[in-house]
Amino acid sequence: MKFVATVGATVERVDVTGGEGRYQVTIGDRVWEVDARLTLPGICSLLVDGVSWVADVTPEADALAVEVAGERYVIRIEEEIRYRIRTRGGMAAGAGGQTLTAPLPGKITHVAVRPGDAVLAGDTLVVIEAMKMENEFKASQPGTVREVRVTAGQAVNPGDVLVIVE
Amino acid sequence: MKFVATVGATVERVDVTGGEGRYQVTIGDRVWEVDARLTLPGICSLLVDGVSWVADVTPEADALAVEVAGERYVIRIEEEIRYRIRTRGGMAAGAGGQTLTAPLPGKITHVAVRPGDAVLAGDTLVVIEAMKMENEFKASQPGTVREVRVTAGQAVNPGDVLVIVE
Amino acid sequence: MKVLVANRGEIAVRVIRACRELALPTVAVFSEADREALHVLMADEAYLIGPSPAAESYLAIDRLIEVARKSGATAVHPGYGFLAENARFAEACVEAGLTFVGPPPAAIRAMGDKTAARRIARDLGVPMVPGMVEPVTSDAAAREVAREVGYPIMVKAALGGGGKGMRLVRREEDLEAALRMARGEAGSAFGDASVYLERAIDEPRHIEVQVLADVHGHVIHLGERECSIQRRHQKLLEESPSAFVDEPLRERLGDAACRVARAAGYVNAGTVEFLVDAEGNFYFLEMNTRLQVEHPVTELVTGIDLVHAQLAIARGEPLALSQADVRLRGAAIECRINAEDPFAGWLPSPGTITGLRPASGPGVRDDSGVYEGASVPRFYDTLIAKLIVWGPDREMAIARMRRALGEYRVAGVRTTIPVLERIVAHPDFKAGRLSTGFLDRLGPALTASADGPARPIAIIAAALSAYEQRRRVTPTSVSPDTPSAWRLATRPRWRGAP
Amino acid sequence: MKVLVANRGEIAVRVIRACRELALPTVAVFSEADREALHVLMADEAYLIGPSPAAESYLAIDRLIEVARKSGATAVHPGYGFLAENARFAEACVEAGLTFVGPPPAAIRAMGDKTAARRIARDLGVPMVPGMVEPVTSDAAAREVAREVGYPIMVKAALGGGGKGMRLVRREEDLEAALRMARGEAGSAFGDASVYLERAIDEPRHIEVQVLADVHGHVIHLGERECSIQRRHQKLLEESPSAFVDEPLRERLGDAACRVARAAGYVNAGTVEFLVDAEGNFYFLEMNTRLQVEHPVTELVTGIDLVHAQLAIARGEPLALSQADVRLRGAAIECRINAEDPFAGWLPSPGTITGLRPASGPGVRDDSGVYEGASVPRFYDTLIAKLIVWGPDREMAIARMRRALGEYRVAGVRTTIPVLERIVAHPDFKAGRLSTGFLDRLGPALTASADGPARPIAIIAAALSAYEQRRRVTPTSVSPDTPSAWRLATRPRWRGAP
Repeated sequence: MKFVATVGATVERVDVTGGEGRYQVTIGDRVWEVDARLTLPGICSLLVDGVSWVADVTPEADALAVEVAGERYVIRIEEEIRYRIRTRGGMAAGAGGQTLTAPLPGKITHVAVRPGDAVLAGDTLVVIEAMKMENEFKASQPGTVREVRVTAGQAVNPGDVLVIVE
Repeated sequence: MKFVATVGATVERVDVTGGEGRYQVTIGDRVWEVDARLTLPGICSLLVDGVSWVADVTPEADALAVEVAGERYVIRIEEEIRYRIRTRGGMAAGAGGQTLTAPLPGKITHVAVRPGDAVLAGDTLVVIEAMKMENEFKASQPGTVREVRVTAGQAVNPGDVLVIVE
Repeated sequence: MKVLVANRGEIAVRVIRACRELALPTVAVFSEADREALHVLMADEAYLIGPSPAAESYLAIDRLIEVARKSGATAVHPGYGFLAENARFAEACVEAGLTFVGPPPAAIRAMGDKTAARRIARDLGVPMVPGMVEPVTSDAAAREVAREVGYPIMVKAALGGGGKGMRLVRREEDLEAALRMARGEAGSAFGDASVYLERAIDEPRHIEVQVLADVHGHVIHLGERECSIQRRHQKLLEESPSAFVDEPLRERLGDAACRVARAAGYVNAGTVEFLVDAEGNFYFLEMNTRLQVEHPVTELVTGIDLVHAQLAIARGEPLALSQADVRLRGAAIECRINAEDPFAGWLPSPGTITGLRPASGPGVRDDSGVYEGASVPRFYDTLIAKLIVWGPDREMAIARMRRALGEYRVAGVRTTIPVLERIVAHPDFKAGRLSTGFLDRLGPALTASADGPARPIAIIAAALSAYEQRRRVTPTSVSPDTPSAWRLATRPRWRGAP
Repeated sequence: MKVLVANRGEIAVRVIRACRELALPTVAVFSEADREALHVLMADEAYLIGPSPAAESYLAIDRLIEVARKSGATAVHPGYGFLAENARFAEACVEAGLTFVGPPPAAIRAMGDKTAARRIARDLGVPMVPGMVEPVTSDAAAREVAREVGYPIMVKAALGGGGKGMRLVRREEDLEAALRMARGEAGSAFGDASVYLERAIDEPRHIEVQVLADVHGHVIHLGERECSIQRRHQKLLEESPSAFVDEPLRERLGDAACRVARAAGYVNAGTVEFLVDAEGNFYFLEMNTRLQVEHPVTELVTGIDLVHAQLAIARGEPLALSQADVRLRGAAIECRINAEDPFAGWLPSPGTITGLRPASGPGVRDDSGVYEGASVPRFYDTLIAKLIVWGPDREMAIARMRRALGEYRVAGVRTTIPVLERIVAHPDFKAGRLSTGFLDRLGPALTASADGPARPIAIIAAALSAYEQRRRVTPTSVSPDTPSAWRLATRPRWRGAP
């Protein structure tokens, strides 16, 4: 099965064959013989040329965070065909603006802006309390507040839209 | 749902209703309100009148071994209807004889009897090596060896018939 | 003595363990979010005290006293946080005829109110950080004081502790926002929103002294802990002894701590916190009138179980040791494993722990509040476990901590383990070059993505994960009943709904 | 130094941890049954050495040496059991240019052969148990010697240790069978079937002394361990110090142990075993030329890491301490958690560990060779983990062990935990009234089914288990996707087939 791995700014072609614990993985031109077992959900043991690795693989938004040997990588793995479609089509460059969504469940303790306010990058938009900590969320760029969808005291869930800045 | 619990020599009628963690369990005339959660396979947390219990429930041949608060019980739980059928029919009293089966995987290291041998209770029949220990298996009653189905050096699996004594 | 533990998480488990070792029955309390929490499973009895928000459960004094009465508890251990430094709670316990495992209410007031504590230290001639000795009455008054004391200043919760309700302010224009946030956190964490101001010392070490005092007037100290590794005034890593403290300084710090405790009529376990500058000058900061999160490092070097000691003191027993009996052996380090994602702005990471393999083996202690399958609710703080190691010296303790952090696996929630690994591997940490600015000094290096020799292995692991996931959902793949060397990431849930 | 660990299970994990703490790279070896074993996951490198039976893998000297060469290992740690006391293996390592982390082959021969060791002890005037000083040559010769020495006698493996290949014989008619079984076990455990005979002492205590010797001729001892709680000569529980040993006896035992070690030209960690009678007379039994299973109790009371010490000695370093530097602090107890079913004749219980929640917290050390999801193969011994606790005195260590055993949960395989709980709760154990006959004295009480206050709770748990199982398989039950507070017993397998 052919994949494309995007690691930071670099892109690697990856081909995987085999199964039941024994795999052949080709990265670019190099072929790796891998004995791999999942020993806990998301935690796998790899033997590669006799070296024993334990890798933690955690899903992120559209990628996998991999921790191994004290190093951490965020890797986007796509089937080759999907990668081609995505890159050929070109990304719809998110033309400015910021839609702030709640990244975690919590309670809005403070709303610092109102619709129409001008904000600078770094200005506080809202504060969410979760797990006894107040977490400030800031404007990522200068702009004008178009919408404020929450009020202080309100509970929010991950993904809820809080503030839209244009 | 109505059950019969057999604990050693005593028999208790048990009725269970409820679900999703909250149950009403009637044992004989007494009603227990139980908040129960399975927190690990076979290990459950029970809150009964405010007392917190953690019980390990392990399946045995035709019963459950329950360990709780340092006490251990072997409890046979049957739906009431099955219990009635079993006890009304009467047990086919296993008229003497011993069929020795392998209780664990291992290797036969010694066979101490031959067909036709007379044995006394406690006489060694076979020795199985497993996990670096030699485990002796003995006659449970006096009798005559009818069949010997294994030889020294042979590997056996749980349930394999080894020796039949009549 | 039958002990109600008015707390949750790892400290409730810690206290229950100590009680069990002393054959004292325990009563746990739990909120709706915590029915399956570890402290509920471990206690002899457990009672629901209210909805998930702490204000309606773990901070509800009436409910706690009611459960104590109903269950026949004769003593209350408050742990840390929640009501541990709330004098009204201690009073309510005493009024209900319950032994409060902690200082008398008067001592909590004298010391728990940080401004009152500062007045005591000043009267004893113990050096302290310049600042207020009364709480802030208004934003305007605060502005005035801040100008007098001089920026940068710290805003601190008067009833604070554990770093909550603290804010560093560098410029006057930030003061109002800092006051608001500190008050908010203080109110929700301690049930009292009072704050005060204090001059911020530049890059100090945070060094604290553990004291024990009995009802017969004996006060001893158990040496110091260094807690300079902090993020936003939250300790991440603590150790004992401090690499910076020599025997004469230890004696001077210990003497100052014991004098403060005596002057406050202090009883039970308490901690006197100091800031120490590069020249070894120390400044009294505050006294925490409770068990600290980081108490295990003191236990490992002294061999004294502090919760056992707390319970003995609460029963009126005299201290089992004199100052001369206290011997330090080796070195201990604690790392706080928090459910936070350091690679996403340290956001809290509540959720279900789908996989857990704690470190263990020689010299390793795991004080955990969770288990595999447990959930980390979003209502409480992020601490899920404390990993503590002991070694014959600091160098070996550090090596052991690296080993143990490398073993510790948590799946399902993000944790601080990866940054703790980077901290203990850092040359400044190894050399003992610490200050409360240590983490800022490290800056983005702490959470930078690596590009090292394991890169191809990471790609292989990611590719295999994707490969096996696709094989599973493809009709031509092996039957799901076929034993496979690779079943993917999320284990089926077998536990209860909220 | 790059260390090949020629072992599996908890001791391989223990050695790998020590190496990691000393920044020494490690090489694991594994049989076909052990691909996913914990020691494979923890080592830096890991190589398959053969099929599952130990004779074709962990006992295959050629394969081990070959892996050492291939991987560039420079040292070999043998652990205990398998080849640890096999002089030919030590020689093979030396010939291949590898440092053997253990005594020189000559010392293994002198002491590893128990009959030769007895000759040395006799020559030193160290008292010893009457019996043979040469191995048994034939059943007939054994019969003759047994008559001379007098029944009851012990049949013991000449290269034995860990209780394997030992049989107590009370009557001559049982001698032949005992010789056969002891030879069989000895052959499979140590690769040598030689046995010898020794008089069985009546109800002795088993007390052993830990020694450390460096290549520069320094020999020290680290106090004693009492290992009287045994079943079929397999230790179940060990402690240090012994409740029976006072300071003068400790000195005499330690002195005898050091003299034996010196006479044998001993180097590295070793253990001199004694039987001690009720009057405090002691008899040399044998010297084990390796790390013992129970070494952690010595580590906890002395603060000395024995594997670190072994590696330092192997590198040629002089001992870091003199005898006067060795200080004992508090008391430690170890319980062996074996995959055996004490309620079914102690049969081995191989299988998959479907649930695991080890004890942890203050004073608790878990030296485990498994993890949740790991399998316990039927090919090796039954030890899956060692639970070790420390307390300021024996009473508190016992209380802590009870607490820790109560916390320890293993699902999927049966374990010895329930009987260990009964042992540590027994009044004779608490009072220190121990002997190797302790377990026989307890008799069936050890495994009796209870009839106590938890009886209705046990019935409730069993009934709920049956109830939920039936609800799950009944069409009217809730959909399997509905989060349910109760999902039944066997978690879906998500790990590899053998």
